[in-house]
Amino acid sequence: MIHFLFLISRQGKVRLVKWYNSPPGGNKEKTRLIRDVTSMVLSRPQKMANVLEWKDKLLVYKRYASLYFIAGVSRTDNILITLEALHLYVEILDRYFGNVCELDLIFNFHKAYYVLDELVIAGELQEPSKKCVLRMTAAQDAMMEDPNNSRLDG
Amino acid sequence: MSIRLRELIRSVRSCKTAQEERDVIAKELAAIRTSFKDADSQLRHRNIAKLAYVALASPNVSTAFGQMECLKLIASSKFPEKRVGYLGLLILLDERQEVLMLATNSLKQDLAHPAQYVVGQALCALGNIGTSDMTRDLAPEVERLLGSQNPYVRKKAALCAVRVLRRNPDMAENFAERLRGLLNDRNHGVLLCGVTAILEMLELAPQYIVPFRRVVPGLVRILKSLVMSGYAPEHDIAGLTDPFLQVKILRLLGVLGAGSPEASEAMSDMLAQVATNTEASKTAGNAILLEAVNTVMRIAADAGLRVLAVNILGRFLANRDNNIRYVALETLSRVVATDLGAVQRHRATVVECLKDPDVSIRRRALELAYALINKQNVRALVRELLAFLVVADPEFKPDLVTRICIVVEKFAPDARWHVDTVVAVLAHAGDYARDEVPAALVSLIAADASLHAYAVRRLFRAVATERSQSLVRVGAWCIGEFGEHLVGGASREEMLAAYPP
Amino acid sequence: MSDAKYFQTTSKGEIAELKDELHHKDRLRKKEAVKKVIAAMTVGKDVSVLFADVINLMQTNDVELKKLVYLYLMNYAKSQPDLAILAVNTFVNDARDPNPLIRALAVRTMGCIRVDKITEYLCEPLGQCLKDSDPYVRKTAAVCVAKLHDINAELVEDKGFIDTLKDMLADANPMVVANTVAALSEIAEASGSNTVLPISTSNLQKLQAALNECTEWGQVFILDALAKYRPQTSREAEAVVERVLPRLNHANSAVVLSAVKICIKFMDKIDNADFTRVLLRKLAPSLVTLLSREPEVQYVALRNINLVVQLKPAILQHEIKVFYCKYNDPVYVKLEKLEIMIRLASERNIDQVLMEFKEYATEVDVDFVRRSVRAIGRCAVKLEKAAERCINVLLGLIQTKVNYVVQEAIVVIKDIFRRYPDRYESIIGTLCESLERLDEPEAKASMIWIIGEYAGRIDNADELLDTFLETFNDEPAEVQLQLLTATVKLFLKKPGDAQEMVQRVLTTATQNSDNPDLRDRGYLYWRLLSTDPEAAKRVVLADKPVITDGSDTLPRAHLLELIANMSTLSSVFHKSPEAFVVRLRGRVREPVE
Amino acid sequence: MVASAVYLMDHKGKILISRNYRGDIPMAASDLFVSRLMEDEDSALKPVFHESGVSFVWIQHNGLYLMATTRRNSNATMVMLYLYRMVDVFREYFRVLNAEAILDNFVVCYELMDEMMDYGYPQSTEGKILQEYITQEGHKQDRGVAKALPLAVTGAVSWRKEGIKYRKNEVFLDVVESVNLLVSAHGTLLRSEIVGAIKLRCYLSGMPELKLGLNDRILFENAGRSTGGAGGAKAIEMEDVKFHQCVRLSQFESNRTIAFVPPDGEFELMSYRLSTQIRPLIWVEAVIEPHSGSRIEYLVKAKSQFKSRSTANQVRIEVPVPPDADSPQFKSSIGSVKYVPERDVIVWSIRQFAGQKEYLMRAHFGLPSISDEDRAQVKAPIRCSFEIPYYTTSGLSVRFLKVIPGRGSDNYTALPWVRYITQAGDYEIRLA
Repeated sequence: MIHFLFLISRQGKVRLVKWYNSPPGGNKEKTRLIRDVTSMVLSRPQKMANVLEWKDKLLVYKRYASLYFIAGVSRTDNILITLEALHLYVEILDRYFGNVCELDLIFNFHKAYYVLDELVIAGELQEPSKKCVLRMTAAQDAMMEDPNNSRLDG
Repeated sequence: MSIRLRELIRSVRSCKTAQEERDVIAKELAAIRTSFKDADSQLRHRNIAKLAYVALASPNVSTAFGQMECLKLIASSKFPEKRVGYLGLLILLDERQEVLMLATNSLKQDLAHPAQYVVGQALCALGNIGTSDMTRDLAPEVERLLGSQNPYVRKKAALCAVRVLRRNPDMAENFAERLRGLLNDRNHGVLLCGVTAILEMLELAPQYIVPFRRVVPGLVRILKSLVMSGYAPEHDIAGLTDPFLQVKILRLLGVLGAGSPEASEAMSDMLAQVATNTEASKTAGNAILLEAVNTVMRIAADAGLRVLAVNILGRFLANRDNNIRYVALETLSRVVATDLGAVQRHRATVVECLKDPDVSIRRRALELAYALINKQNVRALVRELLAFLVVADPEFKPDLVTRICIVVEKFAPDARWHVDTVVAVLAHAGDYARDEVPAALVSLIAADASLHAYAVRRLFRAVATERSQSLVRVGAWCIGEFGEHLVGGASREEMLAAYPP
Repeated sequence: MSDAKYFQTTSKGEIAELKDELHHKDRLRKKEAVKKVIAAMTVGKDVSVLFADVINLMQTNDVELKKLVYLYLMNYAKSQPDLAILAVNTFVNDARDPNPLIRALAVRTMGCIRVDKITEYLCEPLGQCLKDSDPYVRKTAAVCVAKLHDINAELVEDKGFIDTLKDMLADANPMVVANTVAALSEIAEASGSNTVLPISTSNLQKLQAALNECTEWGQVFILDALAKYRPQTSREAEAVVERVLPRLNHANSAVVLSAVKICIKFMDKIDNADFTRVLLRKLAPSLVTLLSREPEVQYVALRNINLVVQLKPAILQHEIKVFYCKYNDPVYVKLEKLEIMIRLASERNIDQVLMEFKEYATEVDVDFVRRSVRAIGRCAVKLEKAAERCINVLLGLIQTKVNYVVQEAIVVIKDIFRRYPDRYESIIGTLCESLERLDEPEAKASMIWIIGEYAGRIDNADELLDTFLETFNDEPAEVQLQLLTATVKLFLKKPGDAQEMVQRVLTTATQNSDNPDLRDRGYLYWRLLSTDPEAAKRVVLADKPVITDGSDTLPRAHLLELIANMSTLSSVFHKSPEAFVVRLRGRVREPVE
Repeated sequence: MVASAVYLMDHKGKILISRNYRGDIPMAASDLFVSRLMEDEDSALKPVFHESGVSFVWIQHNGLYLMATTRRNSNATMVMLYLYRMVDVFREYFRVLNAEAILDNFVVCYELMDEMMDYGYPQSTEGKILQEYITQEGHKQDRGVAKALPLAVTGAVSWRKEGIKYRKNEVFLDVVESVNLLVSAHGTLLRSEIVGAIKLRCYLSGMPELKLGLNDRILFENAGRSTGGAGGAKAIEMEDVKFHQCVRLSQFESNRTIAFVPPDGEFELMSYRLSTQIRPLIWVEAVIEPHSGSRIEYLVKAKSQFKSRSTANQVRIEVPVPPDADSPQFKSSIGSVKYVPERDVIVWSIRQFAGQKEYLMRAHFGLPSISDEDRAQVKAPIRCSFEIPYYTTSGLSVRFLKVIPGRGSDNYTALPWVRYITQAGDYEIRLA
């Protein structure tokens, strides 16, 4: 399973954080984990394997232009399929925003979360179809705008 | 007064220094706190969105005061407010907060809501941050939703069941039947989530493995249809149909096939087909191959299939892609227990990998190297490892030291070599040795009278040149205990005279 | 237009482009190109391939350009030793330039080119510059001798440069004298010779004269050299100190600390009690004023004051308030202030001091809080009459139930019991209430020690120990050792209650543990108990020597060494220079990827 | 002995410019520093530390790090003060020292680093003199030939150049006293101290000789004058005095005369310290009533204890409040009150606070029902700042400032202008 997912810029700025298992030490530990993971991944030379062993987990990460997508997964996970899942998320974001760039994620971080919540629950992939995720997200986005649809009574 | 989320993000980004950024955020938070107190519900969801941003941008700032407001939003009847409420809930809270308990009722209502997206939000929240109490309370709703007409709800319910089970493994019986039913689903999402949930359940409640073996033929059929299907635009990845589902099914087959020759037999042909026909040029294909290898290694496969699997790993090991080599090493070290001979063939490659610039590969290679050691090759391989110990990164050393000592303890051809090796380890990396290492060495020496003379002389020499703390400790202990061997036949008086107080 | 434009990334053929630019006909274009090269170098790009092209521009009258080329040269000469030879001629010429700035620049730069091959060629121009008519050139040349000595010590001695430097101590210009002192000190240290910078009565005069006139940094060089001098008589020591004393009023803290060093170091030689008393009175305010400086300077000052207070406790005995922590002090300053407060605590001021410590024990920084709690205990150990008050404060802190405060308090209370046996056992009951929250080995071990020591008077000592024994195998070694000993003590004091327990613990310690210390101690007890229980009592329950607060006072010889190194890193780390100065060149661990 | 290399880095530890003076430590040693900096939370990293054979000395300025490395037993104080001096000089050059200033002027920065330190030994560090021969116009005008080296660089008066000319010769003196104060939560004065400074702005021609006379008790005694009492001026006793490089220290030591050739323009001539018991000039008390989970109330009383004819200006009283307070409400009998969430304080500003007055302020805040448990409660003190013009707490006064025009200029008379001011320094009142 995915225990956490971070989107980190090359400068070490945090763009998205998702915990599927929150660490016991609360916010302090979260901050420390993010910092440790960031420094490990960012300091890694390019062209190495996209996986790092870290405590009792594996960090599976991939860099897309200025952004690192980092997943902390169980030791028994298939890292190749995890990479594929990260890539799926990236492709969906790219379609969703139309040629996604880091700024999209900064100003629309909430939308990146909405998309993610249609893709992963409980640290497991819920939907392999890009189209389906996009359709579901778009439908809900429409409800945000449309005043007639927004009331949910009945 | 209140600014929009976008404006907040912009003004934070325009800050030149970290201090300036903190100031902007502190000011905004103060305004948000006051706005919450004014109970201005118009602005509430905008404020929560801003808080979510702050929690992300500067996690050291307390946003706890917004937690109650999230609960209020979730209870709203307006979709935009509800959606932001859930966003805030998932970002500002986690399962440690007691406040979360208060959301149970809202969630219950939402799980029973006629609108699929509302149910979806609630399932997502429960599946991502549900506590064990909450998930237990709401388990009946989840169970009910597994039978929903709507695949969108079914798949989310299945993953929500994963959370329920992780937090309450004893509830497997409530879900087993429903989950099995999902395997007849035609929707890929539901299938994927169903297989995932079953996998999780079987891990947490292995007593269900036997009864679940009857789904094997069904799983094989699904897998076959995925492998054989032509181009399926909705689920195509690099020319393969839904590799995610394939991988999950393969894994489930592995769990079900393990320990059952019949079940294994039932899946063998399909596994052979996957192993031979899957296109290996892209990550997705290799992911499937890797999983197939794992499955073959777990189940009671025939020799031919195993050779096929080990050959795939051999190819992986020769691959230029570091990820592939990594998984090859990783898998080989799991396989080594059963197929030592097959793995030994790759020994040279493994030792070569110890020098790889990539620390991940090195670590894996090391792991495998330990596993490869036996009575026959222990001297040669330990020599390699000792050489590696000298140059290894400091973070590597503690583990390396422990592992070498374990291997030596297991396979040492004779006691003197054992002592020599551990002394060498301590001399090179004594500061990295855990306390057990010197302690074990002391025990070893103490227990074997024939070693006393040899060991104390060996240590006496070592202590004279090496400064490692743990080595000195062992040396001091031995010299104290068996020092007579150092001075030959000297009497106690002579010895005391030689070392005046 | 500003220089920032150079940091913009250019197209791919950057190096090729630069190469063309460097060969451009237009002088200004060339200069701009060199700037671009330097800019690239600044951001860490490797532009060493342009070596020949840049060196080509060395021969110029444009000082700014020359400086840039020299800068480049210093950076890359090592990687291109063969090409670096090309620069020699220009150096030799520049060292004869009519403009003293150019002469100095040449002599300054050539010492920084650490290529053995060309060192030899530099001796002649250096020799000239040492005797230059312009003091600016001479002071630069003086430092260059030290540089050369580092590259090739023999060469420097063969050429007689050291003697030239010795002569330069008499130079009319104070800056030249100061740099000469610096160079000679350095060479003396490197060669371990004390004949390189012999301070005699005659040059003592010269140095003291230069001291009054040279820059503040020069004053530091000279003071640090003087500090190495060993006066022969009390009168002489007094004379030096008298000349140095005015430096205490210098605004530069480095000058002040170096002056303080001389005063304190020479004080032992002075047998004039009046003089010493006045001297001490003058030193105190100077030390205190250092605490008005920036926090980083305060830190260095506090580390030094710590040493001074150990050597001369009287000096700041009335100044304890100066060391009270301010809210905004950085943690590293607070921790040092705490140390000094403990040293200055006395029966006269202990009430105020305790109030302060109590205040600190409620602050945010965990490390500082722990050290504050520990400070209270250390005061109790140090001041017998105040021990009870200290204990009361500690008990108050235990009531706060803040986990780490409680643990820390237990640890120091154990020390208080060691210091004042059989005096405060009435508080054991209170301590036992916190038993369950102890999870740090040191606190656990301390509590167990207390239980064992007072087992005879604690009714349920067996129960208390038994709860710990359940997890014996999971405990760290220090807790195991204490448990073993405490159980044996209990058995010796109340044989009936603990018969089974002691058997159990001895078996575990001797048979189930790999730890030789634990095993040996176990066997020792076992044999004692089985052969001669009375002897066991005499051994195990013997009176222990009373501890003192000496735990953190440095041995005198070490202290004197650190005092002699005041203001240096050694005095900040409280370590002998040998303990951290690595002689080997270039052996620093490269950071792990 | 001294620094091996000096680095200037931005707030993330990226090197802006560096200079390797000795080449005995790989420049990559800075990575060790940066990783330590990132590791140690809450800025607990000591300003002098040792790691893997390298000692680091560092300071922070305006979000930048200035750091020096060495592998010897160097003079730590000197290295540190040199870093501070670098800040001073760079600020004289670029007005502000920040990343842009360095990148925009990297050629000058290199030149300065080269001139200010040789082989790790600090050399000429007088900004005004450096500006004479290392100029910023380099890239605008083609300099071609070198500027002449100012005599001051190696002269005995290394802080003043020759040939300065003013039409009107003037000296302005500011006597600024800062009062440091620490009051316990029970209202007892724990410690008080006056740190004073005499700052000069000199616009004088030539190489003038100045002599400053103060009402210093020891000076009076040396001169055989009675101190205090009728007729004689009141004298004060300074506990410690520190002088600018220009003051002849041995002369001061022998007869308490403050004689000097001043630098041109603005500089701090001397600082002094007195740790006498001071009656707090402005006394602040606060009564705080917290109702956890709902609200918190403050009653703050401020009282001026100086003479009624003096007035304190720009009085700011800062009272700490919980970080998650909301809905501020204030009421005060004078001045204005503001909630400053950036620093978690309320600031009560009173533009003019006359002597012997007393004012009240009330504040009310809401508190959220949920607050973060992981976060420790911070116990900040009340702080206070103000200025009282025409007044020194210590009673120090300037008796005379003699200006003797030296060689290189016509004879002139210059009248000194003196201003006195007292201000709050570290003024802390702890809260229970």
